[in-house]
Formats: sequence, structure tokens, C-alpha cells
Amino acid sequence: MILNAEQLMMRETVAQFFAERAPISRLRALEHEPIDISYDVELWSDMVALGLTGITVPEVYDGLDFGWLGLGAIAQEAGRCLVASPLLSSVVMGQNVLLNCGSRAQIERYLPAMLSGDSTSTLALDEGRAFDPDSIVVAERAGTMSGRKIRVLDAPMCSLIFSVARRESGELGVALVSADSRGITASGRRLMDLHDSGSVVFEALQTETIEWLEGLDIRGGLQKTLDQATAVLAAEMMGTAREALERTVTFLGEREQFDVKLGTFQALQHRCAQMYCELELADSAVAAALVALDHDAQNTSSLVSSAKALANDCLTLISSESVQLHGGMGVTEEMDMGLFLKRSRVCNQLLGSSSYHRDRYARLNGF
Amino acid sequence: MILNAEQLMMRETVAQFFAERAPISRLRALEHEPIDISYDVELWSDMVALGLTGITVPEVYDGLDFGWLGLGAIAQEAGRCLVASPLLSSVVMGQNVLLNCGSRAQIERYLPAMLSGDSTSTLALDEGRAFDPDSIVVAERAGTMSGRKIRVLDAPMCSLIFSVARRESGELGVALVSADSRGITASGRRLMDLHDSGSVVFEALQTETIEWLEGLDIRGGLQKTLDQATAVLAAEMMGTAREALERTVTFLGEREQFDVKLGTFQALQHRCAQMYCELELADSAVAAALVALDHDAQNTSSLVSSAKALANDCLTLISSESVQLHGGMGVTEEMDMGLFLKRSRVCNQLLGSSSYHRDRYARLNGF
Amino acid sequence: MSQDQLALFRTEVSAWLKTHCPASQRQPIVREEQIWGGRRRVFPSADAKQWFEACRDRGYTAPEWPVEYGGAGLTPEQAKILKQEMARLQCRPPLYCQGLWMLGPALLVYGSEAQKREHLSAICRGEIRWAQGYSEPSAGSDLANLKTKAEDCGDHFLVNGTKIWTTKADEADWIFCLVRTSDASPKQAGISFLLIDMASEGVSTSPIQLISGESEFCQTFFDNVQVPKANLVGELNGGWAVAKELLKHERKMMAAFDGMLEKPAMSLLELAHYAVGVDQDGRLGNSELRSDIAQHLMREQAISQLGERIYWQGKAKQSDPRLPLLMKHLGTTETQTKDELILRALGDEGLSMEDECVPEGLRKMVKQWAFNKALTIAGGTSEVQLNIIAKRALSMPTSEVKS
Amino acid sequence: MSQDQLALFRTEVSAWLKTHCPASQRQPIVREEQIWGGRRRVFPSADAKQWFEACRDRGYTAPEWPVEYGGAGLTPEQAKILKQEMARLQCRPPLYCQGLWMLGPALLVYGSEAQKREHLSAICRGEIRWAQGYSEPSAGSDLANLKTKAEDCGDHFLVNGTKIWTTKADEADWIFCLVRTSDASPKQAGISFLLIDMASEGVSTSPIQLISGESEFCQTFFDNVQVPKANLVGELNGGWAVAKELLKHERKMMAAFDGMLEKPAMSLLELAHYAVGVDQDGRLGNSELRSDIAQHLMREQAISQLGERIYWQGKAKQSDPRLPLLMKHLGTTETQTKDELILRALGDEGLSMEDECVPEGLRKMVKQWAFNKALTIAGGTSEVQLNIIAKRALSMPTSEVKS
Repeated sequence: MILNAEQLMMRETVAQFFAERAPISRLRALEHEPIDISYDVELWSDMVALGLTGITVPEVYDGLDFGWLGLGAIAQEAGRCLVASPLLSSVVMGQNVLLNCGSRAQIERYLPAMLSGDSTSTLALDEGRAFDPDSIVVAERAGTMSGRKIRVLDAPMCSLIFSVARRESGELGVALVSADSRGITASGRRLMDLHDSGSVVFEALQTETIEWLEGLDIRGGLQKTLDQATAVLAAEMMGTAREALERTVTFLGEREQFDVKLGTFQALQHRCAQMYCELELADSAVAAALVALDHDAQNTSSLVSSAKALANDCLTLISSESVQLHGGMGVTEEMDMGLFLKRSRVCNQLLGSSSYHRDRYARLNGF
Repeated sequence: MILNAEQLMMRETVAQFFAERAPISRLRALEHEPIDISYDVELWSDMVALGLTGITVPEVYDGLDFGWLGLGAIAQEAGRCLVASPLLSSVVMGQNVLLNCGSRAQIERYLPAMLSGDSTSTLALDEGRAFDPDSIVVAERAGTMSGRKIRVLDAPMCSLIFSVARRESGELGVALVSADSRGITASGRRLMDLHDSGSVVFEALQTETIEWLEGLDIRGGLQKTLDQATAVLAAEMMGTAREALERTVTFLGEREQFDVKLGTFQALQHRCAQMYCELELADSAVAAALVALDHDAQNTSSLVSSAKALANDCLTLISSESVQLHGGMGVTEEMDMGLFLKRSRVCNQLLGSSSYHRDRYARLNGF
Repeated sequence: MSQDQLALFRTEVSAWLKTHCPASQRQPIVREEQIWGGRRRVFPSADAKQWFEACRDRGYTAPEWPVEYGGAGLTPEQAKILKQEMARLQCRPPLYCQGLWMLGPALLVYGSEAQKREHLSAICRGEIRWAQGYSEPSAGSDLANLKTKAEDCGDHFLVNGTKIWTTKADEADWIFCLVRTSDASPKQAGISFLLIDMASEGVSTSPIQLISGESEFCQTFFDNVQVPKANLVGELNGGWAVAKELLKHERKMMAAFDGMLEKPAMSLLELAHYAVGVDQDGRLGNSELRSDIAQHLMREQAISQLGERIYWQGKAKQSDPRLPLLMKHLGTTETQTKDELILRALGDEGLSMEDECVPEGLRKMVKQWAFNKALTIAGGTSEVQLNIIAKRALSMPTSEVKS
Repeated sequence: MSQDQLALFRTEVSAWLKTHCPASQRQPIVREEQIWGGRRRVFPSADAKQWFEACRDRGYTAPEWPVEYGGAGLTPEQAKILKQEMARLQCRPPLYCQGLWMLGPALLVYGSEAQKREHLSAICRGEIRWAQGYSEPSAGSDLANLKTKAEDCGDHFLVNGTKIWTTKADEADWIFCLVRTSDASPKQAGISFLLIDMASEGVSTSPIQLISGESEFCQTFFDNVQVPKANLVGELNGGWAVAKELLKHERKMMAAFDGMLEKPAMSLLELAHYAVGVDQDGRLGNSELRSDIAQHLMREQAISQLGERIYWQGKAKQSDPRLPLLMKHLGTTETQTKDELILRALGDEGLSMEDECVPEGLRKMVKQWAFNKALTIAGGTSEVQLNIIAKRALSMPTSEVKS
């Protein structure tokens, strides 16, 4: 459950990189961009240069094979700076749905461009208000596919779209389509955290445009992909929570009221201490989920649900408390704390709320 | 929502009475009594002498007609001393199921002895692990009635038992039986709070022994009786909570550690302040429920459910925190705080847990 | 006043309201159509202007103020009846103004006759819009520590410093301020209450953008501003008493504010039904959400019941002074609970304040969620409220830390 | 030691355990059958005696202690393997004793050679049962403020005072105590660590009844008790260092204790299924309870995962010293959460500790609920834990209040 030397070094490099190159002001700059620009392309190409597209990819496919724990550490650092990038959409979801659901030939055909940054991809799965991977309506019928996918991260920026849909046969499938195909409209939607949650609309998309992934176990591959994405998102959230708590503790240690540092007030100390307990608790659950992914453990899904539920609750708490403890400054845009708060609530909906994951955990554990 | 002059005077009298005559040591004395002795008979006869059997009874039936808000104030004072008495079982549940479900003739026949203290009664309703007034199995069949009722308060001490059961016709009914009838076994069960939660077993009780209550609306009358009992119990719980909080605040103000009074620690101050907020919040809900009973308001049941759910949560919190804040002393029998804790958990199960009442509240309010 | 007289008054008021309040002014208020008055006041419609002027001329913008200062001179009972009738007929409040809610009541107690004559009527008539200058960047909860200085220069004060959280200061005409006039100890003893015309040279404002995207608040700067001595309210260095009088009304106002705010597009329950639907038994589709909503509604209701208890205690002269101390903390916290429930129920639709794909009413709820994070900070943080409750309601011993 | 050697060791240990641990001693322990040793020790069965003596003779009552003091001289890796194999085979712990868990490790560091020789072997061999004398009625969390006094009388100390929360002091032979030997300031600097034979004249005990009905703890009184100077451990007035060494082991012990306790009759999930049943989809019948149980199980699991993180960090010499500070508060609080869930699920059956109509296993859970209320108090209250976390893990500034 701890990083090896290589992973530690990578984390340090990445932390420094984000601190220097991706301060929150760079995220804020997106606000002035057209809505279809969901991340800073230059920043992304620097991330590619650092090797971030290949962290979990097996060496056989020219990846670094640093494992999910390694990628989790990187996501944590990204979370500290609230970085908007296709790390989750393309590197985790796109690449891995290909790896998990594609045939070897398909992997070999599409992966290299993803690793090199020449192409980015995303996973189009969700269709309803709340995350629910089990209710897929979009289907191929009579030679065409129509329907709407939401919460498709970075949709308008990517070149390939993996879309979960029912095949003509009724079976679940993953359709690989080029984003510029006729019959596809990918739109951006900038949420309050300035990250994207786009949509993809298929309008009589011709069957011949679709390449169905040909792996042996589509359903299992999809579940694995979602577990991977959920664990990495949870890790990113832990970075966000850690940064928020650190900023708050620093603020309380500097700000004076009633002639003493705010941080000397015992009630505030206890609240910070409790937040720190929640942080390390959730962080441990996240680490365990990542390790389970690395070992392909049997109870991975249960551990992932636990990690996401705890990460949601932890970041919700810490971001709310951080705003409160920053006092008046906490509710101004001048401070970044409001962005942490908003990011938290967005992450709650992404890949499953706490309520969803508690229910899933209970189902997986037989109650 | 506030007491009138008569009610205030009655509350003061009763408070003084309980403080002098019913200290917690008197409750503890029950531990050495046989299990079928569920309260101190002498204490009870003094309570009768004070007029406590007639508080809510209409003047037409020779009661004091001080109303439910008045009885609630008395129950609060009883709750402060954790008094064990048939106030809830006989005065609230027994008398009122008679008033709400009985015919005028039945009321006139049985009520006077109850008011004078010559007879006490109880309501036998519950049959399962958790409170659920809608699932009644005990039924009259082919001339006899058999079955088991639990959580029958003060069962072995009372002379009359009102038992909810299905009648031969399948309709719900309230059977009035004399406790010494053949075929009835009433047993005591002393819970960890030293109060009784007895049981009544009917074994081929002959139909001729039963007098069915003959009011016009048995179902409505039952619901009203339960609402009345629930509101009074909630009031009693508020007294218990208030006493626990006051004792804790006093303790913190006296006890020194680290060379200062514990009560000066801000974290403890905030916790006490929060408890006090919860106390007055729940108390307001309880007062509103009692007032609704006095006015026979349309939304009474909803207000009662709200009162009980909030009272449960409030007393659970305050009793737990009080034990914790008393430190090591809090977990010894020498202090009474543990009894408050235990009483709290018993009350949670009596007449519905918070979960039960949240569900009922939602049903009553259409969601 | 006898019950009969009050009943008669109710009939008259009701008739007057029906006559003078146009139908367009008998709908829930929306923020854009609130009338805040002031030198630069504009009316959103002719109806709005007519309704405002009718109220103004009858003294109904300040029903309880004396007639000589522009009010209607009503008794508290009458004022309550007016309020009830306006609520029943859904009449919009004719005027919103901090002068009305806060400064006026304090002036009535502490102002000189000249000050009352100069300012009260201008407030009632909506001619002057007031802002409040209390908080400072370095003195949030610790108000007594304020640094804005008013130097005695013989015939005037010279004011230097800055105030923060001044609501719409950029649209206000005058500001009432707490300023330091002495370095006496305790610090409260060196504070005075000053009225400042914002048109004075050296006053400037800069808006503060909130996380809800709004910028209702400003920072106001005072740079060698000359203020006539006649603008001192109460004693020199006696501003703390005026401030406390005024804060009483701020709390009342915040409690009343609820009714004056724009109503959300849907109630929490409507929203939950819309978002998660019901199961075959008619229960909300998400059982966790259902239970949490029930819990919240019970608590919300209990907070009003606590308010009622306080009200009836007051009526019966049995007031428990501890209870009002609880309202702000309980109320603001519960509002935030509700906001979080709204976000949970909305799911995907609750993640944007700007995206036009989401109905405006829902987006306003999301903005409200963000805006309401300030509720537990502004007007005395929850932390300060808890300190006060521990000390004043529970008489817990004072620690070495002052608050 | 190489991996091969360790593997060999594992094989040997496993074989030895299988040979020497009777079947009756390979079942979950019940409280009544724990072997606590001491002058008055009794064995619940011949099997238990045989198993204890086999372990004693091999040094397995204190695997890591040097052989010369009665231990087995195992390395930490070997001891871990022994522990794992014992757990795998469900062997009962051969001996329970505070001398083993707490005093011994401290003596190994601070004891004189004579003290080690006198006491360690008697502990390993279960001949002497020890109690702990730290807390006092007026010094709970504030241990440094203790008042029990040891006066220097030349050849002996004269001890007067009282200790509280001494576990089973009425059955113990010796007690290790913190006593005041100087009024120096800070108070910690006036404390010494003393070993006292409870058979000495002037020592008496009185049991404390807990709200769970048990009386595991005593108050111990010292009335002019003469204690030889040879019983001083460490330096005079240097007891605080010994106490801290020992507390380290107390925490380890409390963490390990879980495995040594009697297992409850049912797991929380079994209990919930028993009590509320399942709906047609196989979900627990009470949806609120189901969701709260899920939440608890996740947190309980995360606490073990935090423990694992600490373990692996230690192995890799990457220890984050902040993490161990969190375990006690998190763990004890979560246990209490579980207890409350048990009570909620049990409903009517969860309301009595004595009523024989309820199965004994369930009543034990109720007792445990009450007993566990002490978890957040004993061994450093949660409040003190949070103080420590704020200070040491978060480096928050120190207020004027010491802790």
C-alpha cells in the first residue's frame, strides 16, 4: 500500500510540474475560452511528454507499468491543483476500456496514438441524471444508432469515442467511433468547477461507422474500467481534500482574531483534527482499492465502492469546513476555496454518489 | 405553546414532589424487588393524590382538563428523575384507549376507578421486535383468543388490560380484560433502565371474558391513543435530556484538569452549546405536538412523529455525550449518567424508533 | 386597542390593499424587481411605482414609525395585522432598505431630533439608500477590533480605513459606520457610530465577487474623508451601544428576510419528486434521500416551532432569554442542509450555475447553495454563536480567550 | 534471517503448535477461560494448564523477550510468524497479563539488571500478576497532576494516596505505579516509577462497578505503605520517561487486544439478517439500517487499511509519524458506532443485559455496548487525542491552555 522508489520519484516530478505549470489560475483561464475547450492543450502535451499517458499500461504495449497505485499518486497531485486534463477521460477511461474490452489487434491499432498523445479518447456511458451504468438505452437498431450520452468527459476535444450501447443482438457492446463521424455531435458543458461534463448525441449514426470492441468479456471489461476510473477519481479527490485542509490549517495559523491566532481555538483544532482523521481514513481506503486493482483482487469492486463513498464524504466535509473556517474570505472568488467546494460536489455525482456506492457495496457483500 | 398559570403551578408542584420523593435512588431500589414489581406503589399513590391521573381527562368525566401540554410538562419533570410509574402505561395509554375507543357507558363504568387510583391499566399492542402497530396477529378465533403481546408496560401490576386484537369478524378491536382472568399471564421484564417492558400471554382466553370496546372509530381511536402516548413519552424524554445536559454542564464547571475548569475548553463548550440547540429544537417539536393534541389538529400525527424522531435523536446524542464528558466517572454505576444512557436506548425502541417515525412522517406528508 | 377595533382595522387595511396593490404586485417577488430606493432609484414598471408611492404616502414603508418621520404610526398589533394581510394577499414589500430595517430603529432610540428629521423621512420615502459599514478585512468576528479611524479635526472627523461586506455599497447613497475614535481599553469603549454621505470626497467602493457568481457586496474605502460632527449618532465613543441596538434589528431582519426573498422554483419535495420519482408504493425513489429529507423537514419545522415558542413566551411575558440565541445557528445550518439535499437530488442538473441547458429555476437553486455558504459566516459566525450560547445560555466558565 | 530460514521456522512452529495445543485450546477464547496467572492462578481445565505450561517452557508467553529472562528470544519476524500461525490454528493466547504487555517491555529498557532478573521471569512464567497504577480520581486525562506521594524515608519510600482504574487490582500480586517524589515544576519532573507488592501492609482495593454491570476495575488505596528503594525503576523523578515507554506498549496492546477478546455470538451482518430479515431482492429489510451498516463496514475496513499502511510504511522505512496518532480515536469511535448499530438492529432484544429470555450471546453484545463507552475515555480520551492530532500532526499553534 505504499509507493516504491520509482513511483515516489514520479510523484515528486509530477508534484513539482503541477505546482509550477498548473496553478489554479490556469484552470480559471478556461473560463474565458469557448465552451468546447475543456482543458489547456499545451499543459496536456507537457503532461504527455512526462509520460503520464503510459503509467498503468503494460510494458508489452510500451507503457511504463507503474501500476494503479502509481497513477493514483499522480492523480492526487493533479487533484491538489484541480487540474483539468484528459487524464481521467482519455488515459483512464478511454485507454482502459480499449485494453479491457478490445481485442489484441484493436489495442495494437489504437493504443500507440493514445500513448503518444496523438489521439485522445473518452467513454460515453451515462444517460441519466444520476450515475447508473446498468441502465443503457442507446442501442444499434436497423443499421443505425441514435441516442444521447451525458457526463462524457472532454467529449468535444477527443478524437475517439467509446460508447456503451446495446448491439443489434441485444447484447451490451462498446462502440468505437471516430469523433468526426457523420451523425455524431459532441458538445462541451462546463460545470461550476470549470471542468467539462460534455455530451454526445448520436443521430442515425450508420452502423458501418462503428467498430465494436471485440474482447471476450465486455461486461466484465466495462466493470473493470469503471472500477479503475472510480479509484483514480477517488485518488484525485483525496489530493483535493488534502490541499484544502492544508490551506485551511495554514490560514488558521496565520489569521489573528481576538488577539490570538485562530488556530489556537480548541474547537477549531478539534474540527481540523477530525478532518485529518477522515482524510487519512479515506486515503487508506483509496490506496487499498488501487492496490487491489494492481493485484486484480477478487474484492476489487467492493474496495472501489468503499473508496469512492469515503472519498465523497471526506471531500464534502473538508471542502465545506474549509470554506466555513476561512470565514468571509471563504465565500469570495478571490480565494480558491469555493472552487474546491464546487469540485467536490461535481465529483460526488461523477461515477457514483456515496449513496450509490453504499448500495453497491451492500449488494457486493450480500446484504 | 406555553403553559398557562395553572399548568405552571402544577409543574412546579410536581417538580418539587419528584425532586423530594422520587430521587433516582428510589428507582435503583427496584433492582432489589421481584421482577413483577415495576414501580414503587407508595410513590404512585402519592402521585394519584397529587391528581396526576386526571390531568388530561375532560371535566365532564371529573378530570382536571389541564390538557396535553400540561401533562407533557409533568412528564418532563418525571423524565428528569427517570421516575418509574404507571403514568405512561395507565394514565396515558390505558385511560385514553378507553376514552378514544370506548363507548360512553364503558368510559363511565371504568374511568372513575382509574382516576381514583383504585385500578390501573395498560395497553397490549406490540408483538414484534420493533414497534409496528400495523401488524397485529393476535386474534379471536372460535370463541377463544391466544397469542403474545410484548412491550406491555407495567403488565404484571395492572388490574385491567386493553389488548389490540383482530375480532372474529376480522376487524381490528380493543379487548378489555381483567388481568386476573383465566388464560392470561402477565409477566414483568425489567430492562436495563430499570423500567418495565412486560408481556401478556393469552392462552385460549374465553371470549366471554372479553369486553370489546364499543367506540365508533376503533382504528382512529387507537391511532389517537398512540399519538398521545408517543407525545407524552417524547416529553418525558426531553426532561431526561435536559437533566443530563444540566448535570454535564455543572460537572464541567466544577471539575478541574490541566489547572483549569474543564468547562473553559472551547471544544467542550461548543459541544454543550450544540446539545443545547438540539434540546430546545426537539423540545419545540414536542410542545407543538402536545398543542396539536390539545387542539385535535389535522396534522397531529405528523407532528407527533416529528417530535418522537427528534426526541430520540436528541436524547441519544445528549446521553452519549454526557457519559463521554463525565470521563471515567461517566461509565461507573456510582454516577447516574449510565442510567440516562440506558433509558435513552430503551425509549428509542418504545413507540417507534427515529427510523420508524421518519418513514411515517414521509408517508403522512406524501413522499 | 380592543379586539373590535383591531378587527375593524383589519377590514380597512385589507380593503385599502385590494384597492391600491395592482395585480402585478401581488405575485412572489423576483430579485430583479425589488425596490431599493435611493437617489438613483428606478422602477421596473409603472405598477411597481404606483404601489410604492401608495405605500409611501400612507406611511406603510415604515408602518410602526411615527407619522412625523414618515411612518404610519401603527401599534405593534396593527403592524402585525398589516403584515398578515399583505402576506395573505401576496402583496410585495414596497421597499427594501437597510435604512428601514436597521438604521431607522437605531436612530429612533439614539438619534438626535435633527438626525431623525434629516434621515428617517428620507428613508421611508425611498429617497436615500443606506449601506452598513461594520466588518473590516482584519476584524471579521472580532468586531471590537476594528481599525477604521475617525480623527477629531475640530469641526469634522477625518475618516480613514476600509469596510468590507457592505451590501451593494456601489448603489448606496449613505453608509452608517462603526469607527474608532479612541484607543481606549476595552476596545469597545473607543468606537463611535458615524453617518457618512458616500458622495463625500475620498469614498470609493469595489465589488467583491462571491462563489455564487454574484457580487452583492463591496469593499468600501475611506481615504481622508471629512465627515461633519453632526453626523455622530449617540455619544462619542458610545457607538457600541448603538451598534448593539442595531444588531437586534439585523437579526429580526434576517429572520424576516426569508419571506421577502424570491421563492425557489420548486420546493424541496417537488424537486425530489421531479428528480428521483417514486416507487410503486408512492415513496421517493431513493430511500436514503427520502429519509434525509424527512429528517430535514422535521428540523426545519421544529425551528419555526422554536420561533413560535419564543413569540408566545414574549406575549405571555415569560421570555426565556436563552432561546433567541439559538435561532441563527440552527436556522442557517438547516438551510445549508437543505441546499445540500437539493444538490443531491438534482444530480447532474445541480452542477452548474450558468449552463443554459438546465432550467433557470434549478440553476438559481445551485447559486443559492453557493450563496448560502455565507449564512453561517455573515452576521456572527456559527463559531461565535456557539461561544455565545455556551457563555450566556449555559453559563459555562469563561476561558482565558475572550470572545 | 533469510526467507528460507523464516519459512523453515514457520514449518517448525506450526508443527510444534499442532502437537502441543490441544483441540480445546484451539477455539475462540471466552472471557471466563482466560489465563491471567499470578499467585492465586487457577486453570479452567487440564488442557488449558497443559497448553499454558508448554508455552511457558518454550518461552512463548513472551516470544520476543531474551531467553535468560524467560522469553523465547525470537526476532520480530519470527514473533510475527508465531503470531500468524497461532492465529491460523486458532490457538488461544497462553497468558494474559499487564506485566507481559506493559511492564516487561518498559523494564527491558529502564529496569536494573536485578529488577529484570527478579520480575521478568516471574511474569513469563505466570507466577506474578501485575496491575497498573496510573490514573487518580482527580487526575484523569491530566496524568502529570497526580497526587499519590512517595516520601523518601532513607531506606524506603512511604507511599500514600490512591489510584483508580486499576484493572483487577483485587486479583493482582504487584502493581506498577507512578508516584510523586518531588513538587518540582513542570509536574512531570517530580514523578517516579515504583513497583509495589500488593501484599504490603497498607494496600487495599475496592472494586468499581461499571455501567455494563462488570467490575473489572478497582480503586487501590495506599495508606503508609513502605516500599523498598530497590523497587524504583529508572531515575528518581525520572518516572515520566518510563511511563511513556510503557504507554507505547499499552496502545499496541489495545490494538492487539481485539484479537484476544471473546468473539461476539454473531457478526453485525449476521445479526442484522437475524433481526430485520431481507426483502425480495435480498437486501436487508430496513433500508436505513442497511445504509448505515454499509457505511460502518467501509469505515471499519478503512481503519484496518490505515493500520496496514502504517505497517508497510514502517517496513519500508517511510513511516509517517502522524498516522499512528489517528488510530485510537478512529478505532474506538467506530467500535461505538458498531455497538449502536447492534442495538438498533436488536430492537427489543437489545434492551437488557440480564433478562434470561434473551439469548446470552445477544445480552453479551448489549453489555459490550455499555462497556465500550469507556473506549473513548480510557487510555487517553478522544478529546486529548484530538488535541494531540491538532498539535503534532497538523502543527496547529499552541494556545495558552496546556494539554
